Amino acid sequence: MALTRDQIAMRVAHEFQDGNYVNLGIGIPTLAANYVPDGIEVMLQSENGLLGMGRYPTEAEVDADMINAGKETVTAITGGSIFNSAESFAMIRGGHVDFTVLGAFEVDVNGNIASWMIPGKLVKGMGGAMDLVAGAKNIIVTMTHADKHGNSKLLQECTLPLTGVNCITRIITDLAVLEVADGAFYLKERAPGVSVEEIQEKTAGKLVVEGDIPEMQF
Amino acid sequence: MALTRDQIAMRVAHEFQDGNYVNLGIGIPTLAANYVPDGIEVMLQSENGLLGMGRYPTEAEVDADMINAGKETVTAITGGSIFNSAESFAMIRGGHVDFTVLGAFEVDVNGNIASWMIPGKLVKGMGGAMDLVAGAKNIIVTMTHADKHGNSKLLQECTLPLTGVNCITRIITDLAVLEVADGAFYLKERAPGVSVEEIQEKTAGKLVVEGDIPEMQF
Amino acid sequence: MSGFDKVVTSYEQAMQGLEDNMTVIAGGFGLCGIPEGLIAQIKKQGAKGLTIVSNNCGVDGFGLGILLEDKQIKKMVSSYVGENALFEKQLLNGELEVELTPQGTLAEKMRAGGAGIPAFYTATGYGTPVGEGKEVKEFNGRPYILEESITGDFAIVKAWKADRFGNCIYRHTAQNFNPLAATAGKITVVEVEEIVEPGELEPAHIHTPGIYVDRVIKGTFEKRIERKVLAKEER
Amino acid sequence: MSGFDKVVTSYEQAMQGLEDNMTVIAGGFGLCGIPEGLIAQIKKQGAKGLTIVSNNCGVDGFGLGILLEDKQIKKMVSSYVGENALFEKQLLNGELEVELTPQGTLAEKMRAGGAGIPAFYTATGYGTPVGEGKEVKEFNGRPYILEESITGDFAIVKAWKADRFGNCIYRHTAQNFNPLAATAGKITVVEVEEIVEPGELEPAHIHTPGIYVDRVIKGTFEKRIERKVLAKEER
Repeated sequence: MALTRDQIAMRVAHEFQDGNYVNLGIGIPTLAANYVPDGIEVMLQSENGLLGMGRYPTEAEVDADMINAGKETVTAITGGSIFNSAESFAMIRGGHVDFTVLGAFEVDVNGNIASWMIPGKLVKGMGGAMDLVAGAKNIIVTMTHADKHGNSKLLQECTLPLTGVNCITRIITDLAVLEVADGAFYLKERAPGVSVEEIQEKTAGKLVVEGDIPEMQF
Repeated sequence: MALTRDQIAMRVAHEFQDGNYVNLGIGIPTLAANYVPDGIEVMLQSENGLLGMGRYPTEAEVDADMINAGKETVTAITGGSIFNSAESFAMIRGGHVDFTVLGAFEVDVNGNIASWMIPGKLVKGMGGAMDLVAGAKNIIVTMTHADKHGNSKLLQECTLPLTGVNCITRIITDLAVLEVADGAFYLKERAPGVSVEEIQEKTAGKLVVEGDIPEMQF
Repeated sequence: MSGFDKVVTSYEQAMQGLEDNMTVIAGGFGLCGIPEGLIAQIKKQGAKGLTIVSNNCGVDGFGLGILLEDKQIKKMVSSYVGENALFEKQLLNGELEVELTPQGTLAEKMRAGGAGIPAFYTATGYGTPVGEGKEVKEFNGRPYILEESITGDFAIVKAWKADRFGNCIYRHTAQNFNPLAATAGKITVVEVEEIVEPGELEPAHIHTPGIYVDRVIKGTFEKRIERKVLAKEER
Repeated sequence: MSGFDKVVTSYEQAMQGLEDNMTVIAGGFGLCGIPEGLIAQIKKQGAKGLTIVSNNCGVDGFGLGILLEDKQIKKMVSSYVGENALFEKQLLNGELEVELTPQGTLAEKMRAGGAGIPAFYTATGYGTPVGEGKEVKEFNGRPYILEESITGDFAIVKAWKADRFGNCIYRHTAQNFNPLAATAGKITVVEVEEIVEPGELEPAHIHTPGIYVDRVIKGTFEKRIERKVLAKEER
């Protein structure tokens, strides 16, 4: 069965290694912070200028001067640091952030990603997404495998304006975990109960299936 | 009579306007800080990372972590600030420092300056001089008009490797105050008792003398 | 030091010299750390045809959003402008131009502008619409695009505390773009919560040294919160 | 957070992985704010053929100068190297190469290296020997040269206080190049006067956030003064 949003987040969180600095996009990526495995600690970077992002505040802790990149009220962990936006993106652009997790409209077999603009719809802007995909060492895209009309989001070539080229190496969807390499999607794991055939059917870009594909472990 | 080092410094200090941020090179330029006229206040920038450089310390105040760009022990004024070297040169390169005063081996009629390298002698480096001449809004060169062999340092074209091109607009020597414009030195003031003829004789580059040239006022 | 006293006492003085068609760089991220009073003064003065460089354009009726009401903004340079119905309307009408710029590139453009760096290479935006028409150069086998820096006729900045020399510190994440904007204005105006005596700010903790600052004014702030989210147990 | 505990207890651990022919970026200006113990450890380990990026090369017998004694340095990238007789000798012998780089360009190259900016334009050095062979481009009618950024296999940094997450602050003008060097090392090692608990350093006052730092070691420092100059009345 297709994963729920929380299950996708849970699977994403299994990618983290102890000591990783992680930037989580809005939506499913943010949920991943709730599922960091025991014994693993990550530090969250928020691109508006906060390293060591903590939980949401209590009513008493709410402070208009303390927000995250999603403009939500937030707290800092003990030992966090705060800095200006140029410093924040120096961390991102310079490859100091280990992991970025973000959503996408489309990804293709060359690791291109489209996530910010749908022609004909009002363009609101890319925010920090282009910097993040150009800068982080490891980028994980989380999204549903197909859109609500059943159209695959894993394409041979992106059709929407790009956010970045040649930068996506790992995708976690509601159906599968895939790696992007050598101009193809490599199927690595299936969601529990989801068949390779279903994944094949919903993957428009070249899919490589090598050997037995295990079910995801949580 | 030719000015002493302190008299040159005194004349330099008359260039300052109230509220100027000033960077003073080693030697005569540094002395200028002692002669800031009454009613005028300037703030000294030291390019290692200090804005609001103060006097030298007392024995009790000496601190190895508190030095100026000449690597001398120093203090900060109340209201000074300390920052890293990239920030310091952002101030300089970005044109936020109003005045730079520095020495030179040679200056020419096109505003080129040579101040860091004499071929055949060991090259120690340019330090921050190239950044300073490329960045400050106003640059004053202070030097003796001629070298110890009597050779003019104000040339038609610099012979030594340059520190910067097209950047010097004002020169204060032991004999004169000159402006550099339109491919010539314009004589503006004479040191007390020094004749226009003597200045002409010791200026190898094109010298323009318009009208009566007043003596410097201190 | 009279020549270094940057404090002004009226918003008229603070924004004196602002004219039609000027470029104004504004600090702030969303509604966090925005110079509320300086923005209100721009509205009051009524300068038109402005180019505003700011990560966002406020919301309807607050922050930079109020400058849309009298169509004072000709062009926005921003990374994200999605919280504003009036903005959307003027954009669709062709009354407003927007130059979308990646957030990190925008921050770096301001910093570079203040630091006398006219342009820099970045991988951000290569191969995307942002990179179109820009010079491309490879370093270590990777392509980068050339981005030019930004400076403004004015920079409007919100700080927490400043002294009369213009030394500023920022509070929490209200820092964001503010110190970068502060370096990049021909005239930099800082609106602060508190004016302190010189020496009260520890020299090595000063975020914006006074050399970048031309005017300081004490403001009062509403500090509207865009998205109040509480810890689970309090929801 | 075990994964974020950067503290090591021996200099061997601190400089583990340093090999011949590596590039080491060092903080410090003159003898102010130099990682004395890390430099001593490099001498002890004996790695040769090093490229050292540092504003200066210490003095005879102290600071980076001690790495000249066993000819460990192949190349210096510096703005000023004038305080060192052994340096002069090795330079004239052709045993040592020096790449003189303007001080502000050097600082910016380190910052750019750490920030993922491969190159930037600057007016500094245009028309001088520093500009020879470099790309020139005009912006607003003024010529600028293209300078490439610097990164190192190691960065060695001297801070005042750090916590175990690697968050650092610097004391007075011992800050200088240190925070820039800290961003530009593949492995960044910080030698500090004091290790404090996380939370003791105010988040907005941290000069180097821990994300840049791989190892922290508590050192003891001689802090030699290069030019002690006293106020007139005390001379």
